[in-house]
Amino acid sequence: MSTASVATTSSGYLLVLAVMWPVIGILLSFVVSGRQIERLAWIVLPVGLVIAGATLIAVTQAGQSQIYVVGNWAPPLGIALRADGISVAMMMATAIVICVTGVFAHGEFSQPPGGPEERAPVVFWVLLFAIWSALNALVLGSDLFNLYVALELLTFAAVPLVCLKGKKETVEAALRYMLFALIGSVLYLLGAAMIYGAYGTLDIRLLSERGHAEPATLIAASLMTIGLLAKTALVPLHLWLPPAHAGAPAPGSAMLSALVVKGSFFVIIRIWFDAMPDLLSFRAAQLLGALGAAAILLGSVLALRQQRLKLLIAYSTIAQIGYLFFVFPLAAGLATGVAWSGIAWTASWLQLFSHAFAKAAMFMAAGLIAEALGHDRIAELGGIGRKLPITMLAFALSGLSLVGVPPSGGFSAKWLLLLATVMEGQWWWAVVIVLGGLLAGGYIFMVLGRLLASPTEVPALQAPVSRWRECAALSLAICAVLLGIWPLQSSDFLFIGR
Amino acid sequence: MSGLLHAFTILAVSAGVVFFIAGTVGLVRFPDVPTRLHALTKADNVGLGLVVLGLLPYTGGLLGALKLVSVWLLTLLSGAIVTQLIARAVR
Amino acid sequence: MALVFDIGIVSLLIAIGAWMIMARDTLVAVIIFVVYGLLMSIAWVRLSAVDVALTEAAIGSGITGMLLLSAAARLRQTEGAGARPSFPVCVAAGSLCALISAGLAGVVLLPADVAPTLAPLAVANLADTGLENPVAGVLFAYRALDTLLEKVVLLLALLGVWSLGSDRAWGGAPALGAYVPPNDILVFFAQVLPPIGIVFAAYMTWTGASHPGGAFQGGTVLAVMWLLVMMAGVARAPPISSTKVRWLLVAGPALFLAVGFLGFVIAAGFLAYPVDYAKALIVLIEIALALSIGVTLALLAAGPPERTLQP
Amino acid sequence: MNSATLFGFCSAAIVGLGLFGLIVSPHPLRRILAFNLLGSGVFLFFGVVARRGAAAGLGADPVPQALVITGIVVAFSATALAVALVLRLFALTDEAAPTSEADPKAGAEGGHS
Repeated sequence: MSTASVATTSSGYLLVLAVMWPVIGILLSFVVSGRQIERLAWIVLPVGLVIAGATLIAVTQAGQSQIYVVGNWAPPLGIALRADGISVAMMMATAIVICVTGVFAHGEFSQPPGGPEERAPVVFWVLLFAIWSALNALVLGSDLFNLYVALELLTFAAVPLVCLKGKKETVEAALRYMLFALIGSVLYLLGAAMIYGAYGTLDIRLLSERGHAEPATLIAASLMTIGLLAKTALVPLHLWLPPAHAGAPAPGSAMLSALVVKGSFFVIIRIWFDAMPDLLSFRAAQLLGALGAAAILLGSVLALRQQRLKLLIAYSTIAQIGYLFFVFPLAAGLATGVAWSGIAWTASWLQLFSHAFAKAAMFMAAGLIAEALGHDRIAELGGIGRKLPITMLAFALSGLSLVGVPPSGGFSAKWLLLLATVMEGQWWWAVVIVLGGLLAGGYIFMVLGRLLASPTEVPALQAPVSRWRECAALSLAICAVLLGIWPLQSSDFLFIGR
Repeated sequence: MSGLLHAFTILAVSAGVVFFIAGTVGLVRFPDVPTRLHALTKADNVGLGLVVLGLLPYTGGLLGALKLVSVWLLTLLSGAIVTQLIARAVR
Repeated sequence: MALVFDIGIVSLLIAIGAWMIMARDTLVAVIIFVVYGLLMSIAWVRLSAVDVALTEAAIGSGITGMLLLSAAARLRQTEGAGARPSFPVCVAAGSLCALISAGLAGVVLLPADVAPTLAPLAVANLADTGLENPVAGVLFAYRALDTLLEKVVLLLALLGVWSLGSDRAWGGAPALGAYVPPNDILVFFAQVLPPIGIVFAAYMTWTGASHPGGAFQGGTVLAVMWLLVMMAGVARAPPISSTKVRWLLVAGPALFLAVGFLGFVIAAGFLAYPVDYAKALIVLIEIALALSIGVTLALLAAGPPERTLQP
Repeated sequence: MNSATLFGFCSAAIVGLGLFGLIVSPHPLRRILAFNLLGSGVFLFFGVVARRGAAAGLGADPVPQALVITGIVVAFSATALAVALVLRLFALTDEAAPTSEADPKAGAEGGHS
């Protein structure tokens, strides 16, 4: 057992910091009182961003994974953290969205001066730290059980966020989310138990070196995937998502839709592309792709039929998650070195990041509109765009990225995906991608049309809207658009460490 | 001597088992939660006591015997509390 | 003979599990669950996993039972809410679940020729940790990161529970045991048992380094004792804004994290211990963790704040 | 058949039962109970894996045992959070319902909670 192949690399300590820095924030939040928690956030957020940036630079410069062997106990006995290209990209996107969300939440979740400590602000900031820590642990973890703990951390941070407003519908949505997430965790855990029983290790790198032809492994991987799909809300396990994401306060919705569902998706990728690359059969990949296609069509059609803006955006999330699953049929050749698989691989990550930015921006914009009007009924939004031009611009830019209009990250992603379908000869996905784009165009322009309309009487604003918060939403929308300058080819960066 | 001890153990443990069975029958047959609790706790406390008593000669020392007796006492105490909690919940 | 015993336990477990699912009354189902948990601890002993057996008895059946029991009592009126699905749906669900069970049983029958194990590796490295209980070695040395993150999960769950109180009650106390008359029999128990329980918890935590036991089990016993005291109204539940409570909650994880970072300086890295002081440090962490776990679990079971603070 | 395999079958049956309970139970509290049953079945599977890995003088592989201990604690926190959600949900339902008309049950419910 002395194949000491893993050792801590020079920048490995950054990975520990990335996971533990927000944890320090959580622990301190319990003992400092009310108003100081937000001040604490103004330290935690920028430093966390710097840690993510430093990790990104370290991995890029080294051109290979950065590893930290925790406690110097090498796997299989111990746990290692590992940062490859996709994990640092994910870390960076997480850091950006979290920091902007923090800026956006300022004001909405600030303690009123002088008064006693209030519930919502304390809870919100701690949950924000927890989501950050959990996501970093998820993208850096390379041990299936360590990932389980990180997944639970993410769930326990996400569920209270849903019902932070304390209304009955949101509590109901949170409970439903909780039950789905719990079943998901249990199935994942069962799969992990089987894997340990078969290989005596849960370390992803070690697993990839051992053969996997047994049926037990396939059952285990399927169980884990089903569990994770329930957390990712892929059709047909999507029922919990719309009420949960629409019910949360705007900064919460932004994090849930942009980041939290991607966390469990990331683990699915780890299982099929890293832990057991030779297990992904043509049929399994097609099945996952088909579920993704169903999600795109169903989510988009349901989004078109929504009366309320936040629900529309939530259904749009279901559709956009669907695109991510084309990575299985289109990039399945990655393990065996098929050249064009790299394009689908790049496209999928581009889709993930551009959706993260665009959806966070869109939920923030919707939150501002709802705050200004006191409601978010689409039919009565007429002309609000004239009152809130920056918010409308944020909504429009992020909408364009979701539809896939150039130049935007969404366009590049969908273009590369189409390219991959052609190269792979799997034209049926191309049909769905084009159709999904058209449907997305339908629901986005439906809303934009309302926002831009010039009715006889423009609705009065119920509450003033802070310019600062509008700019926060806009900045994320601009990030989504800027991703469009990503070169339209397979990106080497996303292949670091594989 | 050892024969006598064996006989004692067999007698005590069997008597304990009889009490356990009686308690279980009560649990199944009695109509509502309070009476069931009544049957179960009374009979099982005596039953466990008899089993412990029967096993005492085999503990091989004072410390072992003390451990066994403390198991019985702790069970009595925790059983009483759990019964209280259940009865309160039902009320 | 041993196999006969096991067959008995297994059939009882399955029968009781089925009864729990089928029982009409939720309260009855909860009581069955407590019994199920105790039987499950015996099963763990039969599987040579005494540490797990203790955890299962303390958490799985003990404190979870207390939590569910009080919840079931409070929800008695809602018993009729929602109807069971129709018979065909039940049959379909039943067949699906039977299929899954059969598949799992198939996996059980498909073991590798030589079952893989990390036991030799865990034992071989145990000397470096100074511990004698290999399970403690896994929890506090080899996989310390999991244990640390799990402590954060616990704290987060508690914050989630607190967040479900009303805005007005924030900073107040859980309503546990507010209505117990002073000469109630439960009050007597709540005065007699805790001293024994605290000694027991301390022993469990201390012995965990070399024998089955440890911070989890000891902390849970502490939690149950405190819950009992609160339920009997002997000591009121503390307000969640209490500084003392907040410090107790984070003391364990904070010490664990601090020692973890100290590892960068005095040992081979994060969460590594210097060989000479490994056992002392781990026992110190376990004691702090047992306290924090005790407070966290008890407050988790006590529920969200409901009583506002008296000015 | 050895006892590890026997407990393996037991865990398979319990997982099935737990899933069934989760699907058919009408009351959320019963679903939480079923989730606990399901969880214990999964933990038992870990126990079987541990027992089969008995070596080096140990009766069972310590690694899966430690994982189960972590799992049990996490499952308890999940139960506590879910129960709090259920209690809150019914409390809010009660608040919304009885004010509509003066029916005698409303007072009784209010007194209980």
